[in-house]
Amino acid sequence: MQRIGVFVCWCGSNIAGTVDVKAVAEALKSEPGVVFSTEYQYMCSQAGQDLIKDAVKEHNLTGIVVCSCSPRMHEATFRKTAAAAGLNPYMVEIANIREQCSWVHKEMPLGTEKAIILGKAAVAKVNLNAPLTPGQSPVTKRALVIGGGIAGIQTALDIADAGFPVDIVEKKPTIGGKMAQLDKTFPTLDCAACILTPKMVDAAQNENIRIFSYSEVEAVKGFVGNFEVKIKKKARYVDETKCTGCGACIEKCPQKKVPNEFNLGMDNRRAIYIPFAQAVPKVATIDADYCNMLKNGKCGVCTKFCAAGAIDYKQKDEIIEEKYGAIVVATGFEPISMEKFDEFAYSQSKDVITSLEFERLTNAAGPTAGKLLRPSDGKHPHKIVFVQCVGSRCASCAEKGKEYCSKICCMYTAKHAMLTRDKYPDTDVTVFYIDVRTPGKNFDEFQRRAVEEYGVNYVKGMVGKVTPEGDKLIVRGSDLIANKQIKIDADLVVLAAAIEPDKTARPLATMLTASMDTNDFFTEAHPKLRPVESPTAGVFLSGTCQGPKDIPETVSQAGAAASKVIGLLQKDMLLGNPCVASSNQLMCNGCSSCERVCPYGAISYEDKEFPGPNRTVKVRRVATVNPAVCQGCGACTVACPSGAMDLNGFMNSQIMAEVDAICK
Amino acid sequence: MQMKEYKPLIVAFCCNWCSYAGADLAGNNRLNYPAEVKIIRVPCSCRVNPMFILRAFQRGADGVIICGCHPGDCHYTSGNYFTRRRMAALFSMLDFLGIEKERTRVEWVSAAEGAKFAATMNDFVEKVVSLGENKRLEDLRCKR
Amino acid sequence: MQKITKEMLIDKATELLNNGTVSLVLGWKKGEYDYDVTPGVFESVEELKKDFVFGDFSAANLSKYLVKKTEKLEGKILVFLKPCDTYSFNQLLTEHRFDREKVYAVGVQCDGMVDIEKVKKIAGDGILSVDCNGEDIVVKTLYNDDMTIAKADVLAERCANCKSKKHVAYDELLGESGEVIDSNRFDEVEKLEKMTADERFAFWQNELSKCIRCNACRDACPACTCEKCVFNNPNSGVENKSPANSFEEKLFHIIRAYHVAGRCTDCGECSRVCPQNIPLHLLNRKFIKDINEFYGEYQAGAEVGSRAPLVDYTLNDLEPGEVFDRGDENA
Amino acid sequence: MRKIVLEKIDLLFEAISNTMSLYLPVDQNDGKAAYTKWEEGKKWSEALNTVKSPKDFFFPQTEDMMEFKVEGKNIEVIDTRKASEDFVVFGVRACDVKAFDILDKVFLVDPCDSYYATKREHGIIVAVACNKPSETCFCSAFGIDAADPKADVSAWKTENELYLQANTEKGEKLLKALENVTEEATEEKVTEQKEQIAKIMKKLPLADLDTSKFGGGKTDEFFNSPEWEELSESCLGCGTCTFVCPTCQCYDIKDFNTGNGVIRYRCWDSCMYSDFTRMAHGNNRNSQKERFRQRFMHKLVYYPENNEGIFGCVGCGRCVSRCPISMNIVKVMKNLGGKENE
Amino acid sequence: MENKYLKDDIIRSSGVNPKKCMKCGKCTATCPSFDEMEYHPHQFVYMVESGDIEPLLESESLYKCLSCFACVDRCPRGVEPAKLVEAVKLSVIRQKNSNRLKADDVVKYLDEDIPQQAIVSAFRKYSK
Repeated sequence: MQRIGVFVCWCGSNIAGTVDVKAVAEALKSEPGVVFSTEYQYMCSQAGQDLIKDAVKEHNLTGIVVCSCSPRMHEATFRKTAAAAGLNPYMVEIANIREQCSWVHKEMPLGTEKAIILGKAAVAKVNLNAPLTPGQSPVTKRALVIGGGIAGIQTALDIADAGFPVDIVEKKPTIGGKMAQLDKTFPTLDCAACILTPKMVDAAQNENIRIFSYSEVEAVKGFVGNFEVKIKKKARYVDETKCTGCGACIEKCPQKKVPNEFNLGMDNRRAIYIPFAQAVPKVATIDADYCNMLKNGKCGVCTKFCAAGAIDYKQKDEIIEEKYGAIVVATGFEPISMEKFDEFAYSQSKDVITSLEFERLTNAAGPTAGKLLRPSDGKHPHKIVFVQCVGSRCASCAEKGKEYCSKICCMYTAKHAMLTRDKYPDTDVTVFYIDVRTPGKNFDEFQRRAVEEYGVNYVKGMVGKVTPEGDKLIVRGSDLIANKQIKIDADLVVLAAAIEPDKTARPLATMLTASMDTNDFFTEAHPKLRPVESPTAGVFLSGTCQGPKDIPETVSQAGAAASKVIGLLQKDMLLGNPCVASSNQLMCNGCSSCERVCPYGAISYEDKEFPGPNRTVKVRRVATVNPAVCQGCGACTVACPSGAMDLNGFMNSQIMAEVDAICK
Repeated sequence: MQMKEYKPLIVAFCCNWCSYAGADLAGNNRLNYPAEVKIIRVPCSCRVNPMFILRAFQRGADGVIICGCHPGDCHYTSGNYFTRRRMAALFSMLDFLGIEKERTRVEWVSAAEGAKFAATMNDFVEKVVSLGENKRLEDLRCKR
Repeated sequence: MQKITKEMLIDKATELLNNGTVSLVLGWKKGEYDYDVTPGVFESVEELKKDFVFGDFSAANLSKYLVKKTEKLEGKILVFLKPCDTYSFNQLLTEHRFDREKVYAVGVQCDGMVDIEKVKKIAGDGILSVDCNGEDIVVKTLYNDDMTIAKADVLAERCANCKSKKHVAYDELLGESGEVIDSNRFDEVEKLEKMTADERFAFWQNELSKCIRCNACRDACPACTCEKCVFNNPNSGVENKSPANSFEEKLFHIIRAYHVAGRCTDCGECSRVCPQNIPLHLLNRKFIKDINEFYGEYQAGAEVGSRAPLVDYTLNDLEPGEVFDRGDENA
Repeated sequence: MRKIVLEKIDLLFEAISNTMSLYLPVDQNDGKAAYTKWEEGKKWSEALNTVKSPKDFFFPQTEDMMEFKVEGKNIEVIDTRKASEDFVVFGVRACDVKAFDILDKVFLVDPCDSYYATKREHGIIVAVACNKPSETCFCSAFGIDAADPKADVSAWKTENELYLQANTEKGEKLLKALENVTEEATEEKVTEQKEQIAKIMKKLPLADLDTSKFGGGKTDEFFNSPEWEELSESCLGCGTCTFVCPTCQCYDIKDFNTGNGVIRYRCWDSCMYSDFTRMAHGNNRNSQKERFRQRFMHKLVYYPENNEGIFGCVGCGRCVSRCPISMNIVKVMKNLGGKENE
Repeated sequence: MENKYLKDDIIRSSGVNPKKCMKCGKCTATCPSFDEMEYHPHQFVYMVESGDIEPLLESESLYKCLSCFACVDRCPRGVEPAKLVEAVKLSVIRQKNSNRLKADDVVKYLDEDIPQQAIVSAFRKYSK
């Protein structure tokens, strides 16, 4: 039996104005378990807290009920008070008689009656409270970054700089991501490679960073501080430790007709390749789909020319198992497919290209060595039409586009238009826009320069149809301001395709038990206050995997994610929330219902021996909750048909006792 | 017993993160709602077991309302989605057994919706009052 | 369609016992009369020859027994499963209630089971023998002349509204596996839905007041395999042994139906075993119908590992308040 | 002996109900008979017997015993027993009549169960002979004559008439009060019917069920019989058999917390349930085999041992027709008592 | 107010929610009747939304719409301007009431060269 003390707060006249606090204290005195009951002007004041502490000692209290303001206000305060008096802080319950009573009811008798009932409910609950202690778990001081684009690189660098080892897993043969494919960056127009490649080198040379390129995450187990991850290092048929990146093999490779994905298929590469000159690691990779040796055992040219003896056709996929304390997701984005937008004739004409393809066409390392030439005939285009919002803000066409704004297109289109006019002043550039969105430092100034200084023709309106006619592309669009329909016979049409999360993100989210929105962007723990954390503890978000972002924003989120990781890894032990679920294994059926509703993957199963009838032993599958992962929502408790699963601090019996007290 | 004005007993389960805070906000703004509404704090609306609801009716509640975060805003990401399915199924079943459907309700109330909280409670109490005392899910033993 | 005889089952069991595939056989044992068949375990060919029976009264769903029978089993147990039993079998596997490796499942073609109560209603009391020859049933009684009844007229409710003749799990099949049937099993539920709330209340008040809380529905139900049922657990707050009043009667059945919602395969054992003939399956079917309508067609046990609708969600699910709007539309 | 033509039977029922409550088997909407309070329009069921036995009238499934009112820290004890009034249970079969004897031996011996006794005192039983026993009947095995049920009043239903014969003071009083709706009768038709019933009884499939192997003092012989394992194998552990049984008399006493106090009530318990006779140390019968054995050992061995050889079963056949898995006392008796003889 | 009533009526009968329009002009960009029309599809949407419906009622543009549904197909927000044009047209026809072709009268205007589609279209336009 508990020895409960009841403390009714006046809150000046806030409570005492509509609730007869003396009557409440008196009424609660006769509740079962209550041995002491009093009231005071300000219970949260130092004097009020001292009153509680003294009463605990004097009356040997085991539980405390404070009838006061909302627990969201002072629950923490009174828990500390209890702890200071030597009580377990979880033996405190608050009856909310201010926000939910005195402030909303005007008549004294009504308010008093309700306050007494709320007090009784709190007493009924405390009677069933048990001391709770937060669990502890150690932290593995190593972080994993999934994705080696600018987001992943920056996060890894920041974590490594703080002294923690960090691994980057990149599915492509090199890190660098989308930014490596870009030409210039807005709004400063510095070259992407010039600012990215030093960071790639930094990452490669940093002692705390390991890069697993051409690798993928296979499986994730464990929880915050203690993740166990399986990484599949795909066979690249080249010994990374031996390859010097000299490129001799590439020159000699007879298989020359492999579409070059780095240039978005606008030119070809060999079957053995290094994606681009500044690749990190600068190691060749054999494309097994095209390599004659791997396909039918006839070739072996590269082996002959490799002075380092790095070629290894027998190489196999390798599984690396490693433990991590924190995981950062930086899986980035892809432009959406333009195949389904028939009206823009993307599939019909080579001269209708996406903006990312345009980047490669203007990039000095691109297929045209930086000369802006039409993909169809290699001629210089004199009339270029840019179309914004292709597939973005597209509510009615879920099967082809995206409902959200892709955020970066306004700025890069301005950049492309400006650069074109800068390099080729003889070119007419028209941009069709619905809105121009430039909220960013120096962004609007940038876009205005494109119009005012470079003479880019911005048309408020949308393109309705693009028709290839001869070597021209007939673009029909509307000019809403002039209220005209216009027709342009363009040489090149550039589509600002919407961006979407990388296809690998969805299976990864499942492995991490991290949640995603309907667009497959990772959900943040709180949209405003915890924007770089996933709801799954220990999983952090960096870059466009969380939503469309430009480079500065990505880098700042990468830094923020890194600082969260550093904060976590700096701890030796993690203290959990003790109000977590726990399973009474004697009653558990092992049916998996609880596991299926757990948003955190906190529940696992084990086969355990239990005493059966007549001294026999019975092995049953039963659920266990990992208290370090459980966040205490209670979804499992209701999914459990036998009631084996219960939630500390909000037990079935406690809530029912509250119901009973209220309905008396 | 003398005739008294019929006062319903309403149990409201409120999730800690949204609706309980919404109720607090209603208090902060001094928005009135009937004192017959008694709130039980739960971490998430998905903590509400159908047995709690039946228990409340057994013990004499005339209406039970469950308030949680708006879909998509759950503090625990998915709790209220489960609540939505569970309660849809349960309420439909109670209706199937002929129990007045107006006695049970799920409402999404965010921490910012103090006004909605008060309005919801006023409306719910009004509906329950118009039905009168809960006779179909009562346990007479508890009324002795 | 070929007629499945008990001899075919005995031969199969004999073969599997003799070649060491299985060490036990879970089947049906003959009783005092033609109709009181008991589920039973057979250890030897002699036992099979003596007592094994299969026919129109082998109604009991054997799948639930696997939970207990496989617990300490070395080797394998042979179980005979009718199509509807295979759904329970899968659902139990989904919930990890027994080890599939320990079971050799033989699917048995099913032509529907006969409800002896229905036979008695037609032929009268004092049944001496019931013989089935395909489509017809010959009944001999103490008080009336021998009578031939069409089997279709005395099929158990669940068989008359059979949802599937398809075996969804087996290692081997005896006879044919049919198709999922577009049955009228929700008609009764719909009839109730169309009533007013007052009529529905009266209906259920009358039905559930008959409940004697013998727990047969729960104890026979293949979805109710809890190690400790909440109604037996003194700490659950709902434990009780008797239908003390109309609240208790409802509480038990609402919670039981809720606990099996999304897991119930609609095997119909609850109604079959109810000594008071309460149409308990209607509660389960209501949940199944709702789930189908709210969240898309779902058949528990159709495949192992499927996610029960109540432990699943989509972002755009129906709101609990909309449940009733839909009802009004239908009405 | 009195009689009344069946066409006018409602007059008889009306006459009884004028002074006290009358309960009799009435067909429910599912076609099954159940004891129901008679009122105009209710028809006496043609069914052989009810699903639930009439033991409810004296030993109800749930019965409040007392109440504790809690106020603050004070507890008040309230006696909830009500004064019982006379009532008639009509249409009870011979087996169920015999079952009352069995219950009496439990509840009326010292210490007498006052809750039971009061109701028993006020209940008047009108028993009716069974014209058409079912294939599940085996009352004759326990020496019960279905043709001659011995209650306060015995009755025989012939084609057109109901014959009534008082056997006790209570019965005589009842028949006396009914004199103006009944007429004097001879025993002729009744004797005829008794003979006819006796013939049928011999033809029943269970007519030759042998009880001689069982009885007091046989604990050692049967307790460790290997047959129990197989017999109990498929038992679900539900309480159907015990709850439809007219002689099962076990109950549990439970407290119900109303929020303002506690109602202490008793309710039927079943030895088939896993928490039956659970004690502080746990359960003394913790496998279904043991629980199953308990029920049949009690009916066939323990009860006769304590009650001059009277068996605790009356052969009503309810468990035979109601058991979800069709396991029942007949199968138990046949397996235990005569396997080697087969 | 007349306009308010008219607006609600048009919105209801068309089933179009003009608020969904984000004013991109893709409908107008795609309209084959653009040159014929005084008011273009995006203007229809905007004018109905702002209640400025009178000019539309009097405009010939109503009858220039081919009902080709290109605007409906292209609209990224699912606004369906053609349905709105149709609804405005309908309200004119309703207001005029008497001045419309009866189904029975159609026959006498038919000649052998008239395309099948046009007949169907005529029915669609005039038989409401």
